[in-house]
Amino acid sequence: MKDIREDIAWAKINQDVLKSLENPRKLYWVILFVAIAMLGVALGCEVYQYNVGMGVSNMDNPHMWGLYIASFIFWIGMSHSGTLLSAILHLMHADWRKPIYRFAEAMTTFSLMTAGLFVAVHLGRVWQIYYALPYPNERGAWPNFQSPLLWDAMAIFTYLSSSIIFLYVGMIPDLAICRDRMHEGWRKKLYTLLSLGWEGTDRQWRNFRVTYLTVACFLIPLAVSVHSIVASDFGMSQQPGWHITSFPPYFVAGALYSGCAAIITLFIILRYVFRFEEYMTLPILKKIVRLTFAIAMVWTYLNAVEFASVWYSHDQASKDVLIQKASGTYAPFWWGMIFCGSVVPLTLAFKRIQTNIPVLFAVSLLLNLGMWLERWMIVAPTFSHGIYPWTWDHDQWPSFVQWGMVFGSFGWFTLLFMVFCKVFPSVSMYEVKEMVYHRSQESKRLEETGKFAAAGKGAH
Amino acid sequence: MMDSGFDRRDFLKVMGWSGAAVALSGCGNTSIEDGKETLVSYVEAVDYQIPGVGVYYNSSCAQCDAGCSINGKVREGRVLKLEGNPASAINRGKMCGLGQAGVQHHYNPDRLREPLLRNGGSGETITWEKAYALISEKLKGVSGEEIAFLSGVVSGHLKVLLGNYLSSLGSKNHFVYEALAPGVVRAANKKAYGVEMPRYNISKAKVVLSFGADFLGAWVSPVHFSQQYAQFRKGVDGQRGVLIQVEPKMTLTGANADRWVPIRPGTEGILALGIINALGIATGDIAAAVKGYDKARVSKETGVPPGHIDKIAAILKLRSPSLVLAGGAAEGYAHGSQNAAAINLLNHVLGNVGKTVEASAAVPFPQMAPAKGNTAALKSLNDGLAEGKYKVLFNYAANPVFTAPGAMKFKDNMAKAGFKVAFAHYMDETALQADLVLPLESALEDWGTQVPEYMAEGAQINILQPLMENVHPNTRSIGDILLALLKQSRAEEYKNYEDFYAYLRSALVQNKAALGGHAMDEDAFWNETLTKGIIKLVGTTAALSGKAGISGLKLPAPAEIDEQYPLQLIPSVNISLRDGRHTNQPWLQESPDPLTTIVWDSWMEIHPKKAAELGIVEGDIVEITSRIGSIKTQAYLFPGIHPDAISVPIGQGHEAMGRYAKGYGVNPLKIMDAVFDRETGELAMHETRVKVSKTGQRVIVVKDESAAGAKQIREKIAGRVYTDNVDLTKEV
Amino acid sequence: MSISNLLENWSKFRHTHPVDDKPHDPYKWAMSIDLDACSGCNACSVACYAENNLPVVGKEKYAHGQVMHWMRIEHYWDEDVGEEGGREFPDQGAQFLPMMCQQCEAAPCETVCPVGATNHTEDGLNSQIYNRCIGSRYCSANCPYKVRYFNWFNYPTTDNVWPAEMVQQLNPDVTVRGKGVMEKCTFCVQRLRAAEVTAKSEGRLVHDGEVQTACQQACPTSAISFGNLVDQESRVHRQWRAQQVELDKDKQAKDDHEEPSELRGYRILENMRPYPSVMYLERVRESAI
Amino acid sequence: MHRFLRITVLLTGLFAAFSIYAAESQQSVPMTEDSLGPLVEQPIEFPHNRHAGDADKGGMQINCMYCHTYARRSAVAGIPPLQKCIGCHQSIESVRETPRIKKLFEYWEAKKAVPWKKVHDLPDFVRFNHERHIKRFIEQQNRPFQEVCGYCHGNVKEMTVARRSKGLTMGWCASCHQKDHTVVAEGGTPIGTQAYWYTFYKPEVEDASAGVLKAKGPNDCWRCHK
Amino acid sequence: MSQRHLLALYSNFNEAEAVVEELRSTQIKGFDVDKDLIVKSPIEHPEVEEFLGDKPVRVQWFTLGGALMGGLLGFFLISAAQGNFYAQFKGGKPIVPFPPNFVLTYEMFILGGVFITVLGFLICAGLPARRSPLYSANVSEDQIGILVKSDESAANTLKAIFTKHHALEIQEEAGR
Repeated sequence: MKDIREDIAWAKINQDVLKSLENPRKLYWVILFVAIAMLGVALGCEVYQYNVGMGVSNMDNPHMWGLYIASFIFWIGMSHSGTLLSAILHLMHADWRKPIYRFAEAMTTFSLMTAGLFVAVHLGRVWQIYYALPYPNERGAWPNFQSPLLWDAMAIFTYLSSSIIFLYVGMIPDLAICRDRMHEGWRKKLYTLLSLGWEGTDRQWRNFRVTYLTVACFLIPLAVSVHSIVASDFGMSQQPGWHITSFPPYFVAGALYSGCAAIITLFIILRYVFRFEEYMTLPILKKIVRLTFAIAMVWTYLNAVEFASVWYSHDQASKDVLIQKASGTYAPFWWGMIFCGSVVPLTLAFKRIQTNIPVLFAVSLLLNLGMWLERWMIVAPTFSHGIYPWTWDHDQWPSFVQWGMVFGSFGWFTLLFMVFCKVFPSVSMYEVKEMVYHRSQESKRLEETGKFAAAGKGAH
Repeated sequence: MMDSGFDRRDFLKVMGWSGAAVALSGCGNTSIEDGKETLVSYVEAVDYQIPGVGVYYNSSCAQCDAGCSINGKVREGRVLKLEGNPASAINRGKMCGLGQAGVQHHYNPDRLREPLLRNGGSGETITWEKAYALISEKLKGVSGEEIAFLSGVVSGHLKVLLGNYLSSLGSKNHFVYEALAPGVVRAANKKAYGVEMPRYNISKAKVVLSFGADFLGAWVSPVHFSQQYAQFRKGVDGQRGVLIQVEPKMTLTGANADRWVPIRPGTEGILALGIINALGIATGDIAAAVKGYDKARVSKETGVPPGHIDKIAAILKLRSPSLVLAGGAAEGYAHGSQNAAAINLLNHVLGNVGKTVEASAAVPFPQMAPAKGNTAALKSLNDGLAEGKYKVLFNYAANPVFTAPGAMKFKDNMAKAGFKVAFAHYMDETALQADLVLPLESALEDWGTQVPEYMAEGAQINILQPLMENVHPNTRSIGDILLALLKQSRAEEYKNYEDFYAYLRSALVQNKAALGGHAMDEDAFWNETLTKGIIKLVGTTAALSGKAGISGLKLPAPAEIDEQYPLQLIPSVNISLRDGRHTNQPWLQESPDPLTTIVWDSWMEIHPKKAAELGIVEGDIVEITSRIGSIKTQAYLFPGIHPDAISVPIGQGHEAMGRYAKGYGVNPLKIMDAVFDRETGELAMHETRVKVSKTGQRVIVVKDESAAGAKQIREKIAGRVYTDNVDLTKEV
Repeated sequence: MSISNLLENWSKFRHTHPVDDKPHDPYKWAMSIDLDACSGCNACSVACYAENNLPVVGKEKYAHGQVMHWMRIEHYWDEDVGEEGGREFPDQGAQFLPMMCQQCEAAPCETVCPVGATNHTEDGLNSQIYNRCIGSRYCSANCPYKVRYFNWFNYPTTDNVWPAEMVQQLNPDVTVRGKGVMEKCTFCVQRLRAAEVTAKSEGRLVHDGEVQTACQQACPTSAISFGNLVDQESRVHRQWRAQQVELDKDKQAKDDHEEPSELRGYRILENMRPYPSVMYLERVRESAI
Repeated sequence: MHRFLRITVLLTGLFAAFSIYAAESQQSVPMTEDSLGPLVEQPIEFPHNRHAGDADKGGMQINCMYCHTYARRSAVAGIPPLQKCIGCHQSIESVRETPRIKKLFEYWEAKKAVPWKKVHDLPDFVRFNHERHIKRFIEQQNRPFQEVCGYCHGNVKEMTVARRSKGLTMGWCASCHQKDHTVVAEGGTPIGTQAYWYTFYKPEVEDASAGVLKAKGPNDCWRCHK
Repeated sequence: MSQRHLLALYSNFNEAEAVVEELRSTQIKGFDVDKDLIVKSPIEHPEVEEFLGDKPVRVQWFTLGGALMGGLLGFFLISAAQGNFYAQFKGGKPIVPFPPNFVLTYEMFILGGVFITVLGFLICAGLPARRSPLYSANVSEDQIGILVKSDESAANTLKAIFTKHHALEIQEEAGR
């Protein structure tokens, strides 16, 4: 189990990472093609739905929301891991985040973009979406600021723009490297433009450090607020199964959970596809896995809290919804969620699994499936068993259009992510340098003071 | 009116599309446009026609035979909505769903537009002149006996004209057929009260005991009875009326009853006699005759618990006056007349005759009184057709190919007639068999008079007048057609009448003195008549003459259960589809059956207990087999039906009649036995025995109620209180 | 301007409705439905189709639950019918209940609409602005009564919904809704507005009975009464008063009675505090039978 | 450092300007105020200026309401029936042979309606009530017809074929609705502020004894969109 | 007087530090350590700041201003928009309800904070910047560059110091 070598040459870091930007392997093209094909499916579905009407999704009264909203939450949730790795761990000076935070941050951005698409897909009249934007207009009419959906829009806009900015700002020194190392061509022009003339001067670094830290500080509460607001889409309503006080922390925990699971998946894929074995090392993976395990347990706990508070409350309608989740039409999916979300992560407690890449890959996919099911199980059962008995237990199954759109969203995400990986360095070069520099300094210091052995950190 | 040389119809012209635009897609045109849409105004206008403001015309509803008066809202020459005319004593401004769907009859896209002549398997469009010539040619050399005219209920001037036409042909063969007519009850009433249909004063009764009379749903004059029912529920001095409904399959009325008593099908008469016995107030031969009907026996034979019989008797005894009604479920047997007689006897015993069963008025023009339809007429027509007696068959407002029981084989017999003419609105099953199909104007385009069979207060003649110009220009009024045909033989006599309108107008205006307009000049009278839409008359009242008699009353013991066909088929009457005449009106198709909330389809109601026995669950496609044939439909578990019976609603299962009717559901009449009431010869609707078997297929029942069934578990949605606690006198 | 407007009207902007204030003057449209009179005949529902240009969706879409009836007739059987040990037959009949938008004073649907397409009007209605709606369907998700209906398809262009002839029947006063917008019972707002305008032009208020909703007008048993709750003389006001149902309470006199109350007026799901404008009168059944 | 300051000030200024615009934009009136809408081709080029124009310009000064008579009785203004045109023109021999009048009589003799094109065509979901506006401003306040009609229709008396001259957009409508208009009680009976209940902003009583109020137009969406 | 730019590259921070120390201790005419010295490094290195001495960072002020402005603007814009002409009750809540406005204010606070911080960063760090007169691509790889600007007369002295500390490469260019 090798961690990053402390004596690795900085030039090699540049070389290795920059190599990933060029000459894609065949596998890359295969993945890209599959992603585009998946996106094509979604586009086809959307064209059909746009032309014919929302009814083709099989939604109905009372099943007003379906997989679109569930997937929306799923993708929003996924975005939280990037913030976790780049902002929270940054503040905590956990240096192992450095080789992996860039792609996590990119994941944040792209999953937010995917989530945003679901809002559009969900709307009955997407061509009028601008009505929901608070911009001064001739009509003099404003959107309804009381609506949690508007908070959502606002929060997502803030989060997306802040994430892009954070990603970009953090990437400027790397872009400068690219600018310096790339051959002439469109890439060089792009990097020259984007690197804003970064030269690594002391003044730039000084301001950079403060800025990066400040934005990180903003991002943490922002990330928490975003998913709390998504939770309030449900929590603010009066519907049984939604009107639950513990929803905001539950959603945030779920978000971090699915994000971490996604990071594991992408970690493994990137490590393999771009041959980043040297940077995305197993000790780092192990740390993420442990983090995931911890969050899984938090999520499980919050889930239990939700059930308990419903169960011991006098809100019979909510109780009915819970019973119906566990025994009604949705029971297989609900139990699937419990299994994937609470049982499967228990395997992560085993040390051998923590570094077993094939198993971890499978587990991470299962966790993501569980988290997707969780979102669906939040949205759908309340509709089929709301307060009003006349509409109870009306069965509804999402049509191929809904499934196609969900399927395609993964393609869209993959497409964006794959393109990103080829255009921008998916490992932060300057930070890996910092990391190995500080580590070597540290070990040197320890060696000098003769405490090397005592520290017991034979990272090699 | 203006003397501009335009006749009234010109003002009914549809104004151009955009006088006040109907926004077909309110979300389509989203910007300000200049010069894209066309505005069309009237060439000539009258004062009361203002674009954007509705004009109301009074007319009459022709959706069923109850004779409600309507108030049609017309905008820019298009009729938009039918509302009740408050001046009518029958509906007092109210309308049922069926009546309101009249506009969909009018605007139905499947209406016939041109006269059609059969040409092999298909219809060939011909001109009216050619059609008339053809009829005249076919009638040549055919004797009056060989001509048959089948119609639904006709009344008023149309009936007169039709009578004249038939007499001009020398035919006496006018068959008036109505599939769901209360023929047996009429006959029993005639015996018991001296009139076929007395006035039932529900609002005066303190207790209504109804044996299967669905007076809130589809029986006789439901809108009128519904209003009476509302008053009856409010009661007199806060004494709320009590409704007890005895029937094997819950009807809408049963669903509103304080006590719904499921009874073994066909034993209604026994229960009636049992109640008379339990009342113990009968004397003389009645008392003697009912002596045998003690509680134990009645309970055993009818399946009604003895406690119920006691309670019913007690409440009837305590609260007077009451009212006992005999309706559909009681009369549909071979011994239907006996059942009805026994039930009517109860009214006599309780002393309700003269109190809640009152004499009804009739219009003083007997020639205009409705020709009441029944099913016995169908039988004799069918027999005649089977013998090949008729060479020419006219058909108007009846669809026997659809409604006649399968056992009659009406379609085959009809083919034996040489030349069949159908006057029809739609290409329905019967019109499909005709050789010549003549398209009719809708009731909202036509002139006419209507005399309701059931008069609410006094007597009235309803006026039908056009609310707008013809949707399809080549359709004609049935009156115009008859007039044209009459002119073929009696041109001289009718030469003064250019069209039916002229005939009608002169007929009414000539009698204006008798119609309450003696002081007015002709135009004033005519205008007032059209404005009001109703001519109210004092009417002649035939006193109730019948008396309580039990002689000849013989009730058979309940039928043994047939091993092969163990279940009784109840073809139930849906409140909006009735006999299937209006199935093609989409509002009615989409309007859920009140008890099952099923739409756009047929279903079989079966008691959950029986269903469990047979292993049937909701949505199972079952095959219902009688001696005649079998039908397949979905099962619906319905607690409001006797376990020995199943029920399939009438009205669906059309094989023709256009896009909204064809291919939906099944027609239970197809498997109906031709059993007739022994006294009246009326078709016994409930005498078909069937067996039910699963086919193994299952569907999701298309219904409005929740999949789990209509139960409120915890939240209070629909509340209920008992009369102990309420004080209706304090209510507004 | 806006900021000054904000400051000028600050206290008004901070009122909570209907608890803090009762701004409904001179009109508050309300309804009461006597379930004892309601026979469940569906006439009201058909009248609604006729008045409000409701599309007929057909069997397939009905099966999908995409029906558009603004007014639906619900029926409930007694809980114990067909249950183990319960009654074999529903021998006290069904409990019919016409259900449509309850025009809540504090409607849960209004707050959640992202574009403000549904609002509380000054005459106490819950408005639905089709052209503003973007189809997020949040309102329906949050409606406790589930009486909001969404245009899943573009019904004006769907086959057999309004064939050429039937287009002529459409009420020009009511917008025909295209795909992707929410709709619901409006208390026949086109009629209300016409009556209000006429009355105003004549310098008076709408008097009781001058305006009827389509369902009320059709109802053969006159179970529905509708009118201005502010008008002390209106039938609906007198009914509400007699039943001691108050618009701005979430608990009525009836709910405080220990004994079965002689009052039978109630509002559905009142405890969720939407303050509905429709009072139902409980169905009555004879105790002696 | 000067550069920073300049940029900062510039950006702050832009942001502030945007904010003020955002805050005030509700008051804005569309730009189409004075420009005319497209010329609409009509079957007969009806010369409004000949009929309604001032006498000194050769007009007949006919009141708008004489022909557009439905406007005061209905929500929609409608188009006068052909009969109305003929009613006058039958006896005006002088122009009887002009091409336009000939065309008019052709329609009349064929008993065909003239297919006029709609000039002021609001979106289908907007319901403007002519009657109320006429009652409010003409009948109650005795303002001149041409002024009141002109609020929305522009100076028609100087046009031949009518052309749209106002924005007719929602913001444009609201710009008038949110003004405080002076009103006196209608129908002769003062019924107090109740009559103007329909906005959130309640009317102010200006002169209680005379029943004079200041009130805004309706702000309820369901007034115009239903 | 003509100016000259010199860029010296070093392989590690210690050497660079030593150079700076020496430059600081040596008085060279026409060269001011605090003004004319720029250290370019491939990574952010706190020691560089230490040996260059305390230099103020002003980004935080932008942050403060941006966040406050975002928050205030958010609240007032939203409240003003809510109280527009079309103000109508929604769900019985006040026209200007606080809880939603606080949520949105919070978001606007962050939005303003982030945007203006980054704006501040660009301003304070002088980005986007024109390329400085002397630059080596090695700086973005693994070498530390020391860029100095001096009078022509001082160039040789500086070069000597650079060479003394094992400069890997010295670039030289006439300045403006």
